Amino acid sequence: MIVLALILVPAFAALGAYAHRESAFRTGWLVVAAVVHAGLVGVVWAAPPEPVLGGWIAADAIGLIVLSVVSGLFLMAAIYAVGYLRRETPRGGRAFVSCLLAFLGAASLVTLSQHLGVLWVGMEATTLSVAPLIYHRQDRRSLEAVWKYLMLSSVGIALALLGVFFLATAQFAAPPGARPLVLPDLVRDASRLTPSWLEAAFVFLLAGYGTKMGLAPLHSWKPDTYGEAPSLVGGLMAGVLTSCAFLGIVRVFQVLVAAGLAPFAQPLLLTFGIISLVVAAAFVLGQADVKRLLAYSSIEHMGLLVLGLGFGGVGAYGTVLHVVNNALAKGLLFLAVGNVVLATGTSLVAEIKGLHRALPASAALLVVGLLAATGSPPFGSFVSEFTILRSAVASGHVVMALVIAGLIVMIFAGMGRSVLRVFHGDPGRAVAAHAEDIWLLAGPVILAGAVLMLGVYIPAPLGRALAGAAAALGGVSP
Amino acid sequence: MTVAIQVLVLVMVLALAPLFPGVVQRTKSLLTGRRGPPVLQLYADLAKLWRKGAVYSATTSLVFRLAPAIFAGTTLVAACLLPLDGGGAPLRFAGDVVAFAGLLALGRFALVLAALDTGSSFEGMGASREATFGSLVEPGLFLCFAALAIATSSTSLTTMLGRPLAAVWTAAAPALVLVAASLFVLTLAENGRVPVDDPATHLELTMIHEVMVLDHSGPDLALILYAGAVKLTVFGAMLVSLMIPRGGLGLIVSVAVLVAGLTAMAVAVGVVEAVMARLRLIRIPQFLVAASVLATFAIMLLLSA
Amino acid sequence: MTWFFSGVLLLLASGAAAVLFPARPRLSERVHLWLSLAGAATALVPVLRVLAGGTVEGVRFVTGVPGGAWVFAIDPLSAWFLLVILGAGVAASAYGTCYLAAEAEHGSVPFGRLVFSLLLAALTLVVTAQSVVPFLAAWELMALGGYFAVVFDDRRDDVRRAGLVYLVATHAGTLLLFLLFGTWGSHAADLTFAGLAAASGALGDSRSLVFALALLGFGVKAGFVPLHFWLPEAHAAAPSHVSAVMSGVVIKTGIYGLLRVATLLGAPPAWWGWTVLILGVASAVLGVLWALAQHDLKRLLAYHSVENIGIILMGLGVGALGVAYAVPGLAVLGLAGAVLHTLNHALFKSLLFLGAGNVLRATGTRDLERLGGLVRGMPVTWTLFLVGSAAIVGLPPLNGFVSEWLVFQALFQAGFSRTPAELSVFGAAALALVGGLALACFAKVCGVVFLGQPRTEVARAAREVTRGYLVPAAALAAACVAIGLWPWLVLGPSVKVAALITGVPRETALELARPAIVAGRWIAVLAALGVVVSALLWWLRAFALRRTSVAAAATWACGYARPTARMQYSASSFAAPILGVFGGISGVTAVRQPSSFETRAANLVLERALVPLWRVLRAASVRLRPIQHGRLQLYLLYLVATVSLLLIYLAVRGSP
Amino acid sequence: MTQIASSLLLLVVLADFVVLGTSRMSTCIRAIGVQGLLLAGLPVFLHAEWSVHMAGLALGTAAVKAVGLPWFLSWAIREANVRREVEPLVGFVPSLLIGAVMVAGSFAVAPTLPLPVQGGTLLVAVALSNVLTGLVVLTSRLKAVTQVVGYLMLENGIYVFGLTQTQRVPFLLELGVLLDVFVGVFIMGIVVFHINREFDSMSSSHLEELREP
Repeated sequence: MIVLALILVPAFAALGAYAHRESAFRTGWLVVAAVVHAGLVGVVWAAPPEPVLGGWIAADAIGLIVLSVVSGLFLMAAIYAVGYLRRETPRGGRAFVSCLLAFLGAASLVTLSQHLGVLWVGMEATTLSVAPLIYHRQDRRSLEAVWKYLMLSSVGIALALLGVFFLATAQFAAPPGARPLVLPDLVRDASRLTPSWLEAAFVFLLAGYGTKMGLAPLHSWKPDTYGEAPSLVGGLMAGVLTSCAFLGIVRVFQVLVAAGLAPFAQPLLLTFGIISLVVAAAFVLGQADVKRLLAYSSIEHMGLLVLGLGFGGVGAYGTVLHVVNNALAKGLLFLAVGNVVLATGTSLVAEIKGLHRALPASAALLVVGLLAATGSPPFGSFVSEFTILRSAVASGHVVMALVIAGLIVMIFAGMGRSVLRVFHGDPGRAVAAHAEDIWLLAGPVILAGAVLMLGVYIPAPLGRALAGAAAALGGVSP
Repeated sequence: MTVAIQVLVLVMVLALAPLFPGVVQRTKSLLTGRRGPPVLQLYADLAKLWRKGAVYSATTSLVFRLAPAIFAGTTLVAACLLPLDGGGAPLRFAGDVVAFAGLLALGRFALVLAALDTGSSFEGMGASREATFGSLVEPGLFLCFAALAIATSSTSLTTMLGRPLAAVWTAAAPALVLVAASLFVLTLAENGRVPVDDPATHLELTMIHEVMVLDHSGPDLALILYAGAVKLTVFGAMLVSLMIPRGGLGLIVSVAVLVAGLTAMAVAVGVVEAVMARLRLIRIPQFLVAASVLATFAIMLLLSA
Repeated sequence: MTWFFSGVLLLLASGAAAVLFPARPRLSERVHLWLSLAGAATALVPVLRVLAGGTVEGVRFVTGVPGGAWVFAIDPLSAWFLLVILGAGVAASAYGTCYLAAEAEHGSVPFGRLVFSLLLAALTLVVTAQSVVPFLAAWELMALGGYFAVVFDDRRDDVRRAGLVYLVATHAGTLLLFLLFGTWGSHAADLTFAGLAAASGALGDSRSLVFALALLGFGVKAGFVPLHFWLPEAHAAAPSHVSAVMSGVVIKTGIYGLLRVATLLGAPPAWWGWTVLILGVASAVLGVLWALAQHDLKRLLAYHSVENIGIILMGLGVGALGVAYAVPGLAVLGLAGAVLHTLNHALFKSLLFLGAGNVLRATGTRDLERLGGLVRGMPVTWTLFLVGSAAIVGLPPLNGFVSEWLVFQALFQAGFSRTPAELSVFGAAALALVGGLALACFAKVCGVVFLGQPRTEVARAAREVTRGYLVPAAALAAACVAIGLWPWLVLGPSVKVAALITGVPRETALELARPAIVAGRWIAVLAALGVVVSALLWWLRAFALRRTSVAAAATWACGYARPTARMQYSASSFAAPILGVFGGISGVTAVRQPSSFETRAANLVLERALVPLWRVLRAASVRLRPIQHGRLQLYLLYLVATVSLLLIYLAVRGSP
Repeated sequence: MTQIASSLLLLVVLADFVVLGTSRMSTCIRAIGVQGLLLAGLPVFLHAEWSVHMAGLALGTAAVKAVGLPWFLSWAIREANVRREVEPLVGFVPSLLIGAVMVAGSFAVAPTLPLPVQGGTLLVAVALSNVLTGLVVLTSRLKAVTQVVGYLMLENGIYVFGLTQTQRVPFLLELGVLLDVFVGVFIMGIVVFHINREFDSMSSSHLEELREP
């Protein structure tokens, strides 16, 4: 029942928020819902619930990990939203909060659904619930952003639907008792699925969900959208939406692994990964806008995720861990950048200077985020990136490992150059002092603490979950 | 007992040191058809300078006054490391050859700093040249030492210039000849002799060593001149010990041989000064590198042996 | 380890103290200083115990982070480097408390102190970590602490640029370390150093890959040619006490890493030794040559770090050859020389940077051509700087001589080792050349900065700095002299460390190094004799002068009446003939005008190789920009193309 | 698989070519409406036995695909009074040719994808050709509405494929229709309307402000 609550609480909260006119009330509503959701997730960790709706909805290791990321990041975003909505009132008005909550519900549905059709529905719902959030400014630029976003991800989602159909087709050969498109059964009868349809399904799901993840060359909507959306929304997209999309790919990959078809999938994953890294590196160098910079960094990390999946072995473990770290780091970065944008009114590198004198806290968070996002020790992302590199070498891709390392250095150079340029120096013009507000700082600070903790200490339950997830992906835990 | 004798020999050689520049000068004069100053001239100069007062530039500091003492002191101590009596040195230990070079370098450092202390462009020029050519002499010197070390499987001058050499002369004479040649070139360079430098020149712009000590006077100058003589003697002693292994000979004989050899070396230097012209400054590096090359050949010979 | 960790905690506390009460700067300064001193002292307890031959049992933390337990321990190698870190570090930190107090207008002083304490703490953790993940964590923490300490004066563009170059370089190095340990770990049970050592046998062909990665990854930090490009920039840009630690200590962690990997990897093949030896010769010669070309005091000192790293590598290389060709005596001597030079360089290089800091504080300039005659204003600084100079040139009776003497010993012994290693005897010539050039270079520095006539008003007005600046430097100078006069104080421990690295039993090693240790005592005698004789002559001279007149006059300028300060030999003109001998590789361009002559030095690797490379990459990325052209149809086309490619792959590779 | 069903499928493909070939938007919209109607008919003729589910599906599909969306689209072009797709990125004849190639390709590939329902091959072929032609329209047309039409063709292709699943997998097909509604409402209702208001033209070629300089 709890798992259903995880989906329904945000959904009803969304309706309630839309119903209510008082904006302060809506904000409180948002925070309460987020807290309740997080609490429920905690309960799920404490006592693993039974599957419901005939096994369509359940919390397995991978799903639970992603769900926790979703819930935690959303909670931070909600707290941030309190401060944010005091400064800016999006033209979307009531829609803003309720879309946020709807997005949470949809994301929870994605993480909890064991039925790939339902998962697809949830994915579609996330796409649509985010759209108004991007368009909140209702000017030409945000309009263009949302148009591109909707067009591309709708085509992607359509291809994904085709992939789901193929998967169902592949199940024709399965024994009669098998529940169609339900993950456990797919995995169980993996050996009896029609390989050709299974591979076709993977190809289309990869293209479809890859578009939503933002794997190059399917990434083209990402910089525009992240650049235009409010930082808070950008954080949710970079942290939550991408993780959900990746989860979609992970699900079908599980089936392929069970069917022994991983060798078919892995070259594709590696190719996408490398291309994403190259594109990210190319566009990070000399990037003029901090938010677009973060978009390309996000593309880089999507690349790393599929790379880890492709290398297999300890890579699977590293990938699942990297999902968590990437989400935390991206959330941290976007919220910190949000403070900077609130204070300076721009996100252009050329126009911001001397942040550590003007906004010490946000500036510090920005640098911490930079380090966390570039996988510098002792942050959690270091552990996961290191593990992924290990798997690269272990699986005999030494040259590729060198290439990856080189690209990561290029990206570090590019990001570091821009971020440190705004960090150092003399703050030229006066910046709005109010930006250093507890509501605006609490979220990123907690996220920073979390991503730092994962670098030096991984709690036992999380460790077990990671190991289970890695095993489900045909990997091993280091 | 033996140490006492060695010290005695050392003292004697140090006492004789000022003789050899005189010999050089005399040879040169005779060969160029002049009578030249008496052989003992340097003794007279030193005595006179020691009695004279000193003039110090207002620019100079303690460094300028300290340098001559350090230069002389290091040179004298360096002399303690040589097996002058053909048997052993008063001070000897594994790797003393490096200490030998280090002491000479310290002396040079002191003189260069003193020159810069005067703030005169001439002495700065001299210091710069001294430093330049010094840095080119060092590798040659160490290549010679390396050759000797390989030949005698030792890093102590006592052994490197002592008994084992006799065997080496029978085994690998050509190598030792090369080393000796290289060492002779370095002797000329280190002691500011033609063709590297001309102590007798009267045009400051062409001087190296002389222009560097231009501002010293009185006892300071005396110390520098004396230390210079000792340095010449020390290098000569190395050459002699290298050419004539005196392992078997008795003390008296070997000391006599040493003195004779030193005189011969002085004459040789004089001959060179008489017959050769001073090289242009830009040619000197090549001259010094040539010395290193000779030593390198020697090493190759020894290693291939 | 309790002592050690409480020391680290004290160091961190000192950092915290610096920022905690900004209202009372004076108080926080005091607390910061005393806490860091206490921390260093506490952490030194186990170090000395280990170096004296005792043992300290390590600790393990189980953190759940992949890669096995986090082990921290102190073996002789760690202990030695802890000695280096704490010795030079605490002096620099004491100096820094005083130095930073006057820098308030350039940057945030409390933050500067905080990152400096962090840097020290990270350094101590780097050399004690015994498994990969904490090692890398400490490693990066050190790099970051270094970065923020360097960019203290971040309003200046050159400082920011230097900082960025350093940060990117060190991050690249760290990624190479990822690959190194990744490669190694793929053969190992877990990522503790013990596990790696156990797996070193199973490495097979990838052993050389591991070595290459280690050489590059740690080389960036150690800064030998050609990986030194970031070093002069960063070390010149930093506040002086930071330069002291960066140049004296931080780059040594690169050496530590190499030594640690060497101990874990076991006996090296000969070509590793040759590679290291040749790299050492290259960076020693080029480093000192490029140093000669500099007119910026701190940049010059930074290039001398490149030179000294080269000397250390020469020791390492010949030691490795000793191991490879089974000449244990050679191995012990070479490595002992390298290890000892690590300590000595830390001492005199920090001393020199602190001296440079005094000059900077007193005159506000680092440009040699604008200084001169400081000996009158700043006698104490001059004396300390002279000690440091003599030490770095390797002159007796100072510590630099002792370690270079060991390396010379090793090279000579290789000469008559009757093994292929004998060719490395030519290294002795290279080292001698380096010595000669270093002598020239520091004659130039001392002469142009401290002696002669002041070239500018600031130089003329320079006055001695306060005690807070002088005492730390004096302590370092005392250490230099002590090691020079009583070498056996350090010869024994360094031999023990060398024994650990070479795998020779400690007793055997001490036996093999016996002649050297004995000679150490003779060096002491020699030094004493030199001092006595010089003093005697000095006294005699004074005696002679007492009976006669001593007159003062202007310098004899060969008849020219009134020499001026501008007529003095300048740094450029002093170095010109030597650089002329070496021509192009000196990276110097001479600028001759009728009234002046100056030389300009270039950071060859950075300006002729890396900056162009960066430009090429930028250009390439710009050429890729049209991908993000902005037209939706184009983006959809990418999607279509991708899908079609995927379908082709499906048709080709898919199962029928 | 009845004759009617297969002929319906062929008509579906024909509708694609109409969209590819015409410049008149109204024609495009009519064609897509007809296609929707055909698709609504398919489940009925495809499966011999009747069921309420089938009927409901047919009616729902017809309501959305044949009535709702076409009406919506024509409303939109009336609003923005655009009549023709002038200079598309790819001309009409070339796009016809490309479409033909695509369709031929899909008919060639289809037999290699074994479908365990009768007449599966034709379904697969039609599905693929719809998807591909839809993508052609999407990438080659400038007007927002035409792009939406292309998107709907893509959708219909997927729908056709979904028809193979109706037996086993409950309401998978309904998902497809659901997608139509969502996308229809959002892309059409909101965005197109806004584009129209912002630029008083429906050409998405105005939307090229966000890009790497």
